[in-house]
Amino acid sequence: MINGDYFMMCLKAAITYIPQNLMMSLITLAISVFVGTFIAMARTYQVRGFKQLFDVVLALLKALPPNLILLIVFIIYNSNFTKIMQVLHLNISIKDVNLMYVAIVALTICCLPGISEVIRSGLMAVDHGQYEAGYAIGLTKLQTFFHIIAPQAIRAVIPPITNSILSLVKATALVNVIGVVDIMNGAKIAGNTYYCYMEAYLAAALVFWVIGLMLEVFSHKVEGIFSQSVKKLA
Amino acid sequence: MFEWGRVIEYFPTIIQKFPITLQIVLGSFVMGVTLGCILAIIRIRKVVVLDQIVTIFISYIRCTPVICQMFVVYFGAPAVLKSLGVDIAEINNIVYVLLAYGLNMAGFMGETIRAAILAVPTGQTEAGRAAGLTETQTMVHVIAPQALRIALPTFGTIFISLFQATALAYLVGVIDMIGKAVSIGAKTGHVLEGYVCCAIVFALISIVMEQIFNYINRKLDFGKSGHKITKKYRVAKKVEEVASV
Amino acid sequence: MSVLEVKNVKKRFGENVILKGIDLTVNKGDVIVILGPSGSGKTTFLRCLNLLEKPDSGELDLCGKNYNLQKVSNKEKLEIRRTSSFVFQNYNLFANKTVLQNVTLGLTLARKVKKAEANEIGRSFLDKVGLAGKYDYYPAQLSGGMQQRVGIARAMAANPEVILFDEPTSALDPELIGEVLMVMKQFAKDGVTMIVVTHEMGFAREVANQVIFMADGVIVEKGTPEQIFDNPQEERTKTFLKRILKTEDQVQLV
Amino acid sequence: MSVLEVKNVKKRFGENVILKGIDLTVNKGDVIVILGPSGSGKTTFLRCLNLLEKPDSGELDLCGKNYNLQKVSNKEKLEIRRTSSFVFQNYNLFANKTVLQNVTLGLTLARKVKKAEANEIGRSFLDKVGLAGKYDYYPAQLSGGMQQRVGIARAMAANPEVILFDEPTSALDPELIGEVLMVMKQFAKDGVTMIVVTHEMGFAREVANQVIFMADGVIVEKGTPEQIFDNPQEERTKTFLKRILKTEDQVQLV
Amino acid sequence: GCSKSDTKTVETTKGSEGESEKDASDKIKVSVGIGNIFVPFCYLDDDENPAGYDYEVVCAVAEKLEDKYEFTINPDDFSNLLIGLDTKKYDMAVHHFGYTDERAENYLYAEEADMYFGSFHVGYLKGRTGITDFESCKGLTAVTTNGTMAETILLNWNKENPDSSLKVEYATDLSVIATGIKNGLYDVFIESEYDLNLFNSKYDNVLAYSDYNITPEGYNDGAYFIYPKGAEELQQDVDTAIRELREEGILKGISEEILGKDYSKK
Ligand SMILES: Nc1ncnc2c1ncn2[C@@H]1O[C@H](COP(=O)(O)OP(=O)(O)OP(=O)(O)O)[C@@H](O)[C@H]1O
Ligand SMILES: Nc1ncnc2c1ncn2[C@@H]1O[C@H](COP(=O)(O)OP(=O)(O)OP(=O)(O)O)[C@@H](O)[C@H]1O
Ligand SMILES: [Mg+2]
Ligand SMILES: [Mg+2]
Repeated sequence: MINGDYFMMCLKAAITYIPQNLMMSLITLAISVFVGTFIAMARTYQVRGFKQLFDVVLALLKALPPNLILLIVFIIYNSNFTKIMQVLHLNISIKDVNLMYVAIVALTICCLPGISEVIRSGLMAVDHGQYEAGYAIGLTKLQTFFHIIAPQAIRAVIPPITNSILSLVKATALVNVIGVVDIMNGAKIAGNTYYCYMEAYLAAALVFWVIGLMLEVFSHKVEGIFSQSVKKLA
Repeated sequence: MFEWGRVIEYFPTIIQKFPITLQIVLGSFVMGVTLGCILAIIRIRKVVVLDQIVTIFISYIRCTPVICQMFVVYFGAPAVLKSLGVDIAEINNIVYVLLAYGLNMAGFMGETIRAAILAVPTGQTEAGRAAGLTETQTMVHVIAPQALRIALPTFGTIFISLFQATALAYLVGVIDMIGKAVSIGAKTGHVLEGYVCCAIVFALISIVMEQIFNYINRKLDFGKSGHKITKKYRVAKKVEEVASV
Repeated sequence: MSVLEVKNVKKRFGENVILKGIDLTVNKGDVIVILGPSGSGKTTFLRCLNLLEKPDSGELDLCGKNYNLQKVSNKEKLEIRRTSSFVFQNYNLFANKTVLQNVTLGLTLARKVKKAEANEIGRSFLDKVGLAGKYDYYPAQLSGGMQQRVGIARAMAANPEVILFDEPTSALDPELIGEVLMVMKQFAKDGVTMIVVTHEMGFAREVANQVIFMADGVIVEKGTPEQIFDNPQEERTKTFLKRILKTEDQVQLV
Repeated sequence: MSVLEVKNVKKRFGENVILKGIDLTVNKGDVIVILGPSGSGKTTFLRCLNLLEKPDSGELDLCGKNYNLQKVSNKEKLEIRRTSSFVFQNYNLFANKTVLQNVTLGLTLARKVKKAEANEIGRSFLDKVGLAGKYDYYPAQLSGGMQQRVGIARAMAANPEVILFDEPTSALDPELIGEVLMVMKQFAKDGVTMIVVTHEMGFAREVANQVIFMADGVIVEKGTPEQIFDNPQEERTKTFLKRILKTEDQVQLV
Repeated sequence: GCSKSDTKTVETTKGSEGESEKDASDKIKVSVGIGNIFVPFCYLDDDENPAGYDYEVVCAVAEKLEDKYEFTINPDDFSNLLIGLDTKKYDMAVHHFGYTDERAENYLYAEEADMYFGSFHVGYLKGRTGITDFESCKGLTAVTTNGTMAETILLNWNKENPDSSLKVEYATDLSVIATGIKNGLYDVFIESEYDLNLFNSKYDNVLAYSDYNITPEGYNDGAYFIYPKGAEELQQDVDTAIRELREEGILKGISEEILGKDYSKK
């Protein structure tokens, strides 16, 4: 029922898109973590105004279907790019910009609420006494955050953020809506030559699975490193 | 490109599909929770062989896109059913959708439930045992209600996100709200407005659901946020590692 | 007549041998206090008696029935647990149940007592430990001392032959220790059989009829409180008591 | 010469007025013990002194500088915290730092001491509290007593004018209390100025030169240990001491 | 015509008589997988009943063959149809399929097309000049949809004319294509004349297209039903039916009604 040659063809196509997929995921992750941490801090430190604003914005974002976000971002980008470049007197054509970056913006919007939530719970998992001990020895809020809180929060954040990364890697399959090809659609485009969709799906599933397993192993390693300080002596 | 007029125009047609979306969401949620409990218990008890199978299953569910899972169910299930002598022509496609999302949910719920059960302090199990309760009695009367409370926020998030996730149902010919938006888009070329209709409905639902989950949360409070007589415990605080989804 | 008799209880965790063969005979109405340095296996021993830990070997006579601890069936486990009760250091009240439900749960589920009757029993024991009127509170709404008293009421309500206490006051504020010890003293006077792991020397001296000093998984010395506290024979007992008392010296100055 | 002087410290949480105007003068080398029932505001008072809680009003003179506690700037906060140190009930060691790093972090970051020098200071204080050789352990790998001694070393290393202790031994096993009190006694003898919230009466009697009894957010009575323990004037002081002693009676019998 | 009732089984007007003559169980069951969102060829109408040109043709065929076969219509997603053939879920797949040799290796193509795509043209933003045939598009960015005839033509051109090849971008959503063309992200959109006109009707006539027919010489521009290998009997029967329908002018009628023009002949 499954043709080995076609499977290999689809697999090869899927594999060629791994770098693109991972790059999209990584950049999205980096931006989301950066912005997400900012939002999470505003919410944990109860910065007035920001907290309420983010509460509402995040709740709204959660309700938007990902495809809608992708389309809106694409259309806004597309309709305004040339105008903005003209205003800035830059000689960049819309075609020179990789659509991948548009996809990244949209994906960031999609996964920002989740990641920010994960980071916030990580920050809250750190005992309040740790903040106080930092302040009590005369550290500033920022020093306390970077030297004491963040390193401990990272450990608590790794397992849930691994989940976020996994769903992010999978979510890149959506970006074909705006014409960016990823693992899933790379395999399907290859499968289209022979109408061998069965092989295409299987190849994509295999690639995703392997990536997922490697991510899980990696996250365990990292978690191990950050857990050293809490391991009791035997 | 975008016109509110079309949102208003499409809205009635799309809202008609709400029951289908709800059916998929509720069906797969219930199936996910039920199956998830079983998976969680298999993993916690480390049942031979089954434990390994469940681990692989959960890994597949976690790591691959739903569309791949849907595809396995859509083409795998009929083969299995056929061999069992069931007339697959009689089966409504929504069954495959429920099955696919139900299994997907089970994978994620299984992990959530497992983490929640493990997060209930072991002292609670021991107290149950020491009081002479059987394992099942301890689970039902003591552990489950407390685990439910821990898992509830995650359940809420998963439940709300499920409304979006059902988008793939149209791939097997079941038209739910998002499917309707897509098919209107195919016909008129304007898919954006259809999605906006869905977003409006989903936003309303998520607000309502939030209220409902808050209410349940309060019900399951067990006096934790009520008035306390002392706040002080000498026992060093145990860091609870709640794995997550 | 001995209510409980254990012989040769052994327990290891991986490489570490924690209990190296403990024997103990408890007669009806006995109050036995177990002392010993941290890590000596006191908790493990109590947990083995209630099968919260599975001993590697050992024999238990409980109310005339004999059990081989190495291979107790699930049914025997339930039997043993329904004949003895356990009071935990951290109370371990059922967080999702009210005070009254905590006390009655074992009755209705494990002993099939009717609900109305169980409630009556429950209320009477809560009254005894001074918690009349707190029936419908959740554990989280009570102070530590109150929680531990609920723990004791829960243990007592099961009408056990023997109650096992594992440092019942060590998680409590100094102010709250008194109320719990008082309740325990009262029950001891009423003739309840108890095995108590505790560092409360005053309690031991006043209430115990046997004090057992454990170290490194063996019983080093046992005797009446006077024998152990005033005239210990073994070097390890002396060192331990000296160390404990050095801390408490501070208080004696008052 | 007074190192620290506060006047009229007030603090409320929502409706509840916790501190109703506390005044305190501390001279160099003083050891001041604060006693009082649970909830009387002892912890809150100490936390206000270190600005872990923001007082609603009050004035603080610390080393000749005057601060209006109601509106301290961030800079003043850091200044105050760098002149005083805090030892927590639950140690609150930095879980992600080794023992040595716990002690040096405040030096290198808050006081800009060079790393090598900070390590030297850190090691010498760890040696003083009996933790030579544990420099590279993580807090989770130490017993409670050791953790608290690290907490004291951390507080001392900052070379503060005054150290605030909030029930430094109440989270410890009885066996481990002694070692921490010993360290504190040693520093007291060395002339370190301390304000200590504790229920360890022996310590208070031996080391304190002033005992303060707080209840319901006010200072009810103060005096030398002898005055307070042997001859309390106020009814509330008497009741409190009686209740505390009833618990400790048990121990005195030994 | 075809009944639009809820049952997926196609009942024809003569169906009831047919059943009385011949027991339904004697008929060969044919499970047809057909696209569900491909307007106007095979899609679900507002009441979720199958509709479109291909669907009507299948109905007409079913009616013709009702004595021998009982057709069941299963609307499904495009990529599921072929897997459905592999897994024997479907006996026949209908989705306006174009012909390529590669695909013919795996599946049995009908010999008779149910319609012809007509001519393919290069579409571009209205007002733009200088675009006529493929050659004139050298180096430009062409947007296409995966799995269409237009894609095949485009890729073939690139393969055979590497020196004057076009840059190929994929998009699944037509509104993305419309926005992209309007804002210069894409230069050209290659489609059949019919599709280009449809596109224009949806998106404010953004496109212009040259008269030049870019369909290569001798190119097979038919749309076919597809069967699993070995289903020659069914294929032959259906082909015969289609041939008859074409000769009777019924296909022309359906085409004019649904597509607005006769695409039933080459
Ligand atoms: N589940 C377990 N797995 C491995 N080792 C254990 C376990 N439970 C206890 N131990 C070890 O067994 C030894 C005895 O522990 P136990 O709790 O019985 O001592 P204890 O006398 O009650 O001490 P404490 O006074 O501190 O409560 C300790 O060294 C402990 O580390
Ligand atoms: N952050 C807070 N918010 C609201 N109320 C608080 C807060 N911190 C303390 N309180 C309340 O202030 C009162 C005094 O608390 P505090 O901890 O200062 O008492 P304490 O004398 O230290 O008691 P203990 O001996 O139990 O430590 C208590 O009633 C407590 O509930
Ligand atoms: Mg113990
Ligand atoms: Mg306090």
